[in-house]
Amino acid sequence: MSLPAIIECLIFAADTAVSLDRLSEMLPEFDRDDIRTALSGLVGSHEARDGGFQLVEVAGGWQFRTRPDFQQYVVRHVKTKASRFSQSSLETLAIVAYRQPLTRAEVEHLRGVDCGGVLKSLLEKRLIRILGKKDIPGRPLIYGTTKEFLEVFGLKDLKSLPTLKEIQALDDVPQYERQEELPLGQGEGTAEEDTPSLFE
Amino acid sequence: MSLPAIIECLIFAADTAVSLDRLSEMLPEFDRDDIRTALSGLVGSHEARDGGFQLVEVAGGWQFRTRPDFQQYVVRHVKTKASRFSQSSLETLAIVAYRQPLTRAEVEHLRGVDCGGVLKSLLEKRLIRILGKKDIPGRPLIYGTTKEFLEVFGLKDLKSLPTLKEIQALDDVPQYERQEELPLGQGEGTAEEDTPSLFE
Amino acid sequence: MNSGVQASLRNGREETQTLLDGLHDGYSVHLDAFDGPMDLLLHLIRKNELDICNIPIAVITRQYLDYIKLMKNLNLEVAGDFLVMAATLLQIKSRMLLPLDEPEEGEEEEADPRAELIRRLMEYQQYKEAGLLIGARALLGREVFVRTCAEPFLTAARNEEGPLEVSLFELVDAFRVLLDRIPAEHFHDVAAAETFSIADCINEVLSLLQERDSVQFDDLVRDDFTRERVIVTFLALLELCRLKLIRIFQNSHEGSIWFVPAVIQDIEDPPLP
Repeated sequence: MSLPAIIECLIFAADTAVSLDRLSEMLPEFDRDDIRTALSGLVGSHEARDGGFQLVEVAGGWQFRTRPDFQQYVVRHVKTKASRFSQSSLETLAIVAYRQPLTRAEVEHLRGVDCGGVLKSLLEKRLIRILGKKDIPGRPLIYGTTKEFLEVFGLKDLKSLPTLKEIQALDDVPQYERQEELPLGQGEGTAEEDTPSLFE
Repeated sequence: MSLPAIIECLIFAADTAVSLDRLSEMLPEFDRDDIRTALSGLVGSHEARDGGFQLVEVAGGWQFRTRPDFQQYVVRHVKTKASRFSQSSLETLAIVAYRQPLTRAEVEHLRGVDCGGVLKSLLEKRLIRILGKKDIPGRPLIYGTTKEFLEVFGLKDLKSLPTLKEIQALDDVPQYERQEELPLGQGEGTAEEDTPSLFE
Repeated sequence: MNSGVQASLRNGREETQTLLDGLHDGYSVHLDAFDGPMDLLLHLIRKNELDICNIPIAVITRQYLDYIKLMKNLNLEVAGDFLVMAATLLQIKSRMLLPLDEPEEGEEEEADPRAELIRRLMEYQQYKEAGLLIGARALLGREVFVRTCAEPFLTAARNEEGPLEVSLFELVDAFRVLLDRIPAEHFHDVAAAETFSIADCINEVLSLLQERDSVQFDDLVRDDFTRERVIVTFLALLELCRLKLIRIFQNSHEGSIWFVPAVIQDIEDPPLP
């Protein structure tokens, strides 16, 4: 029995992603480096197979998963989980993921809206978790993301989150177009004429 | 996407063995004979791979299974497998955590069921411990949580345990919700005159 | 065209147009789509193709307030968060109308009243886009699937030694569910509790077992039960057991407790009329 086959078997039998640590723990008779090498060999050979599923690195471990482009076939008999995430869930998740650990007040400051309901539903979905309490007056709860978050979104680890875009990319309209119209000085004056009437 | 890969994907994602009938039903765009051929090709190629799992024909269809001779490795999962809490353990643990120190009778009073078994298993898992005996007739044992309990939940101390109120606060609306008429109250009348015209 | 439209055209460009666009899309849907004031502001900035770093505050404020007004006119509930932002915008606007003071010591950087808002908007924009990117990934259980067929050998072996997997939230939530199930007042109004005899309860359990093959203990003890009723149910179950009418099962240590009718169990092959 070859080491790659043993590892393949272990990962296949597991119900969640299997980390290198766990593999070495389960295979004390093998060298950790050998396990690591065998792993990347396995990933490569499954990729080369070009079959219906592949070995992917996710949530700090390895797992066999179907290839996304086969979705149309799988859904013919596997019930898919409900809908995609709402914009507010995704925004909140992103904030928690990039800024963790952080408090509800910090999330709300960034989003400008109450986030209690969203946080609670993310807690219930086990996508975020309570990490403890912050050492500031009032000792508010602090939140972070979970392993399930990485699993659901197919992320290797938190470092593989998409890099935050720089702001200049806000829109692709060439600079000159807006420049002429809206220098603040003049714009201000004109606008003044009709805006205040709204609040008198 | 090749037919064998599609079939492989379907069998992999299914929760039971998949029969040829079921496959042709799910893949009406393919010929039944082609599906049959692809299937035996798949079985052969997985056998040739000589990996940790194979495609086997079991009662009622095809299924991916770990190879029987690897069983000694598969069972190693058990040792390191994370065990999930049952609802009753979780409830009992919660009661002990939030109401400690308390007696078994007090736990049972709250849960309305016998808790001897659950308490014993929590003791074995070293999540709770016996703090002593209560100075009342019968001198019942009193329970509290352990250091391991704090470790499992990643808590610094018992004070970091989130309270019920804090979880319920997630449903609360923020305070400023009340300032209903902030800028618009006065504007209402005048605004009527020019705003609607904007949309004609 | 009336004066209102002209006024706004004169001042800028096509804000009216953009507002109209929003309306023609079917406004209620469109308005609901704004995920808070920051989202609305970003939308306005994009629609007007403005430079986020140099927001013309008057234009944005007016359009923002128009939207809020529109929501009100459409009888949509305007969340407090939107009003807070309106106040912020108005405050910034009024501060920008004031002649620029001599830069005060210690806060030269903040001379622009818009600075804080712009910073927040820029940051929000980042997370919003990151959220969209994350949401566009192939999701487990939707686009990507794992093997759902559990390894038979592993499911059988439940392990007591391994690491524990449970979250703090689940712990608190378990406590909440428990307390919700038995409200405090029920401890005190035993006298007022309905008179429900053990016999009644036995009949109820038996009729339940005619409908289904098995009943879970938790199903029998309903949320609204008084403590007395729970005890009566329990005694009824004990009695049923003694009479060998039901059998009790527990699949796993600490698992749910199940009741099955003793008769069906004996016949082996369940399908009874």
